[in-house]
Amino acid sequence: AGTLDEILKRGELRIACQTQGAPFSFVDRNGNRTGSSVELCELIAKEMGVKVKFLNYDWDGLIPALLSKKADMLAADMTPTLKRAMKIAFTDPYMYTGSVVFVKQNSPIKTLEDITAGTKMAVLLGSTGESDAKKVFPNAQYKTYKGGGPLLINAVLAGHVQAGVNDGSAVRGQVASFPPNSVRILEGQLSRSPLAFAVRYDSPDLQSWLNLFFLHTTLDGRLGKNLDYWVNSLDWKEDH
Amino acid sequence: MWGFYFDELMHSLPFFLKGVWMTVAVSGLSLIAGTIVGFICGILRAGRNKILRAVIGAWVDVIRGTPFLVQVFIIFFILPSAGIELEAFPAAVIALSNLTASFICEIVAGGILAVPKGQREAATASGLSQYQQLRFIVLPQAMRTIMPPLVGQYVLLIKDSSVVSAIGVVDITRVGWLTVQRIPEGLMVFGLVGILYFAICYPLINLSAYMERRMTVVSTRL
Amino acid sequence: MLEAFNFRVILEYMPLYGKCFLATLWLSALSLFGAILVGIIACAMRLSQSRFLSRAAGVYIESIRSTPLLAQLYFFYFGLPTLGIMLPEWVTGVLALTLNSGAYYAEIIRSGIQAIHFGQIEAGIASGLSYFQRMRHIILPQALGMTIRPMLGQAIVLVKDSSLLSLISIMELTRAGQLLTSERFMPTEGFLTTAAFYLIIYYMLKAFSNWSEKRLIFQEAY
Amino acid sequence: MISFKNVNKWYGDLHVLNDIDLEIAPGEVVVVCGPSGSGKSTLIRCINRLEPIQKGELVVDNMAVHDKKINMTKIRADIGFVFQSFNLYPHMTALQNTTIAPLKVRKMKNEEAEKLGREVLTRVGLEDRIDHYPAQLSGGQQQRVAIARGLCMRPKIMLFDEPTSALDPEMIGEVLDVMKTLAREGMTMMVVTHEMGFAREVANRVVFMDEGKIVEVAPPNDFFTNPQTERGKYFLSSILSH
Amino acid sequence: MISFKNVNKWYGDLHVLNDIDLEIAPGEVVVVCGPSGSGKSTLIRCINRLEPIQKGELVVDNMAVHDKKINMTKIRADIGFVFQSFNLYPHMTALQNTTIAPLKVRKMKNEEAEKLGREVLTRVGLEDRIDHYPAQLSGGQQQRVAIARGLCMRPKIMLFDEPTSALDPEMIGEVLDVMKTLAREGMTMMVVTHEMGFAREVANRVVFMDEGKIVEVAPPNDFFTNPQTERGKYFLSSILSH
Ligand SMILES: Nc1ncnc2c1ncn2[C@@H]1O[C@H](COP(=O)(O)OP(=O)(O)OP(=O)(O)O)[C@@H](O)[C@H]1O
Ligand SMILES: Nc1ncnc2c1ncn2[C@@H]1O[C@H](COP(=O)(O)OP(=O)(O)OP(=O)(O)O)[C@@H](O)[C@H]1O
Ligand SMILES: [Mg+2]
Ligand SMILES: [Mg+2]
Repeated sequence: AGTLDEILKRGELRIACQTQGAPFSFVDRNGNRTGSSVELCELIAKEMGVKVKFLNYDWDGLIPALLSKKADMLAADMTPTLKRAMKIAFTDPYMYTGSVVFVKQNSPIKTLEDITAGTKMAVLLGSTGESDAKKVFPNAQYKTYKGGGPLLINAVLAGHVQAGVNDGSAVRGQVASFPPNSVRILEGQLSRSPLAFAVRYDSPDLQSWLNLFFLHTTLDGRLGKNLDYWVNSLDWKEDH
Repeated sequence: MWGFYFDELMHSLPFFLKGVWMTVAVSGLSLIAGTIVGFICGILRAGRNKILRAVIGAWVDVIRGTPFLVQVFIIFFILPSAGIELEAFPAAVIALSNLTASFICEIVAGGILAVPKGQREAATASGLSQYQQLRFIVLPQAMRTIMPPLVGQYVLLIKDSSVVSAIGVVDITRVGWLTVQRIPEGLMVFGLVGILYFAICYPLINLSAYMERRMTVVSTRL
Repeated sequence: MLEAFNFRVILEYMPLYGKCFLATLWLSALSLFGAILVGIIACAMRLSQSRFLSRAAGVYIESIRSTPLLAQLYFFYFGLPTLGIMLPEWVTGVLALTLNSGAYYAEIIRSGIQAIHFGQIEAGIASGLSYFQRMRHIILPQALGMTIRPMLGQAIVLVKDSSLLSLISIMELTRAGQLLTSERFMPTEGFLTTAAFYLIIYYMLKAFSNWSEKRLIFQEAY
Repeated sequence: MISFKNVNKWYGDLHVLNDIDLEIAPGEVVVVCGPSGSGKSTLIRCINRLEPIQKGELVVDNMAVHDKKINMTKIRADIGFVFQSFNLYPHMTALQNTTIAPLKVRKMKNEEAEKLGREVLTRVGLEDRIDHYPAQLSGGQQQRVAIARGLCMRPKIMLFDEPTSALDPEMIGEVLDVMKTLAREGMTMMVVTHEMGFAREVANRVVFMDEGKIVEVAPPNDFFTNPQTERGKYFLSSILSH
Repeated sequence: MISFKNVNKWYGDLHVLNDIDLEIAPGEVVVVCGPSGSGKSTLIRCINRLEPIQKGELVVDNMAVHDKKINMTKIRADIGFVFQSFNLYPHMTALQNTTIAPLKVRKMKNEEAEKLGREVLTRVGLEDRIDHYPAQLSGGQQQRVAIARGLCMRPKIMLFDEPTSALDPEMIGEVLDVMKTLAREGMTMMVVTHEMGFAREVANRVVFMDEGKIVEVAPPNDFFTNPQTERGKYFLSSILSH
């Protein structure tokens, strides 16, 4: 029996999500998990006709959870790199984003060209932001942090680094919770990269189901609505 | 700027208290289980059976020598492939109990070996059995050496419990990480985390100091 | 999860592991050295006749012991800059580890000193040695010698705690595994290799402590 | 009562007991003396197998102690052992120290054991120290509790390993007095001691050991006034000189 | 050399030293005896202020020890103190034990201190034990190292607190011999001991204490044959009886 059968039999879709931060998946002030990915997952479960169960791991626990079958799928703001795809199967991308550079509001760095060999840049360990930045600014000095996007912004604000690089949608979402006008995002993206959900290679049924799901929700506009609310604007700020 | 976040943080307090409860539950259960297992292993480690001693010694080495996170992962993610399927909470308690037991084992063995040899000899000479010697003569005296580091170990256990958040147990530290995404003033959020741990640990540390005072006759002043 | 264990990829990451292993080694060694020094000083203060010094050391020791390293690390990394103190990451990291373990060492050394026969201290006084000379030549060598085991335990904790430094962008052993995990999605390979390296450090420390125990504790002097 | 036949014991290379032959009759009091390290303690510790022997036969009260298969618990219960350093249990009162073995080994009832304990402690002159902890007693009192602890099992044999050498001169007297009374009441006793006065007064024989061998066995008066061996003469002169 | 004038000391309510008056001349050897707890140790420990006194005057080598403002380091360096339990530093060899104070207090050079240490260790008969650790030495040897440690500071006064009572009978002699030599060479000595032979042989006076008071002071022969006080008689009978 395939993974879909198991899910149906169980009546429960188990999703490992990384509560990495707004706007994809985070805990709002009432202690409820919410965000773009979270709502998409709820929609998926609804369409399957089963309940959804979120398994709340941090980054370290995400992949083992999927591989050890604790979870049926991963829903995180994860870029399907070719290396990663050697190990797990990704769905079709449901949106595109890109790495951006951000600096302190009053920083002398105004454009991407101002970043020179000596500039200290903060990136997240193992993220696409890290590899993008190293491609575009091979000579900058890098400090790799672990522990989530807000930590990068904190490092920039505290002055440990001059600039930070991270996924654009994540940065925009996270900056929203800092005091207004503390951080400035530089014009332009370093890359254009897709985001996708992931399943195991032994679940082709679930994979093609998800691809179809993205196709349907794109066509009927539900995906676009979700992304417009969460990712392309700060509308969610008021409600959460 | 701190005022800006302070109200937000106060709003999250119930969430933090849930984390406190989880930390207390995980470490409390592990404390009990770890103490029992640790005492048994410690007694065996101080005993005569060479094979048991070596086996326990190797177990203690591996547990003490590898990161706790890895142990948690093995129990939660790798044991299922051997057919042992565990929920996050029991897996966390088992991992933490195992860690605690390995440390307590060393403490107990040390305490038992510190009881003067003459005590055991006197008990042997009056015909008490091995078990009776342990129960009535050796352990009651060993407790004096065991108690202070034991309580110290409990404090370490409570702090180590934060690692289990990696498998989705929402304890104080995890609440801190989740909150810091929304209230990005890490200093304040983790300050609160520190205060909450302090509130749990400080009474324990005082307890250990109290026991130490009760058990030592003269205090050294240099 | 274990079935597809991939040694080839581990080999590919070996240079990274090597670099990170060395980083962990020297960061821990530096912090260990500092922590023992801080421990000695804090312990001397704790046991001193001056109530003020004794209280101050007490506050330091107890507040460090009852809050998590994570909170302390945050305080140093994000708190000090607001006071206008900017330190390189590795200095912050070593500082946090040193002060953290220093508090534990203070307690360990204190237990060692209190186990020294009071006659030793009196003999030093009677031959006219000053406070510092007694400390340096008579009390500390014996106290350190007697507490090798708990000191080893704390050293292990320190080495493993150094993994937290990856939060503030310091390259160390745990990160090598995490990098492997997040680039290749091979958690089993990543974490087990990391654990193996930690185990190497553990056995190195253990061998050192056994060696120094033999050197410091002479033919059952105790 | 106790019979050593060709008993040998080694610690690694060290030959601590070398062909020991000795017979002790019921009711006899034997004092063992000799230089430090000569094997005196080892000799009496073998009797209740605190140390196992490696060769020879050692029969105590008709039980073969040298036989590894023999269960020692019963024999040990019949042998009281008093250590140089008392080895009282510090977490128990004088009474508890004396009653623990009767309670647990003899399975006596609580009241019975307590009555016995009080009786024996009274006998050694400690009726007013029954509820004191060892730390609250003087050395002499502690050693008397240790003797009472041995007596409580109503032993057939009492063994003493330098029972007075950790005591202040003033306290030695009170412990020796208790031991003398025991000897006169007909207890079989083996005593490692350098108290010559005690040996002269109550011992039937003195056993002099050196380097793991029994060098001389003689009635005390003969041994102290006229030792037969060179080693014995030298030993006596060194402990009597000051 | 040492002069107690009306010295008093309390531990809480306990009056351990009660109006002590005593003068000790240079070169004199004084033996202190008395029952346990009578304050003997406290008396000699006051001399180098291991215990402070609360009332009265105590002058040692023209320095007022009772004066809280006096820095004791210099005086202590001139007084050798030998403890009952040796208190050798277990992590140092015999030589290091003897040289640590000369090196650190007298600021001697390394070679000089080592030469001195060897000399003194030879003097107490330990030339072949110089590099041994205390745990490798017998009790008598350890106590001789402790004496050598005191002598290395070339002290004007040597104080001994029951230096032989933790020793085996055979080893007592070797330590007493060293002490006798010292006494004959004219060292000022105060010795707490129950070794009557030693007292008779070398002491100028015996001080008998009880309950914190000096009860009798007399030449040894007078004291041992004919004590003037009831308490003294009783004490002598109790320690000579066995
Ligand atoms: N557990 C042991 N392992 C190795 N050697 C031992 C052990 N116990 C005793 N010995 C050695 O055996 C010899 C005899 O020891 P024993 O204690 O019987 O002597 P002793 O006559 O009682 O001396 P003492 O008067 O000092 O008590 C000594 O040389 C001692 O060092
Ligand atoms: N630090 C202390 N605190 C309270 N009381 C003490 C202290 N030291 C000694 N004492 C008490 O002071 C009294 C005298 O003690 P001291 O040691 O001088 O006696 P001593 O004559 O040397 O006896 P011993 O022959 O047993 O060594 C004793 O009653 C003892 O219990
Ligand atoms: Mg012996
Ligand atoms: Mg004394």
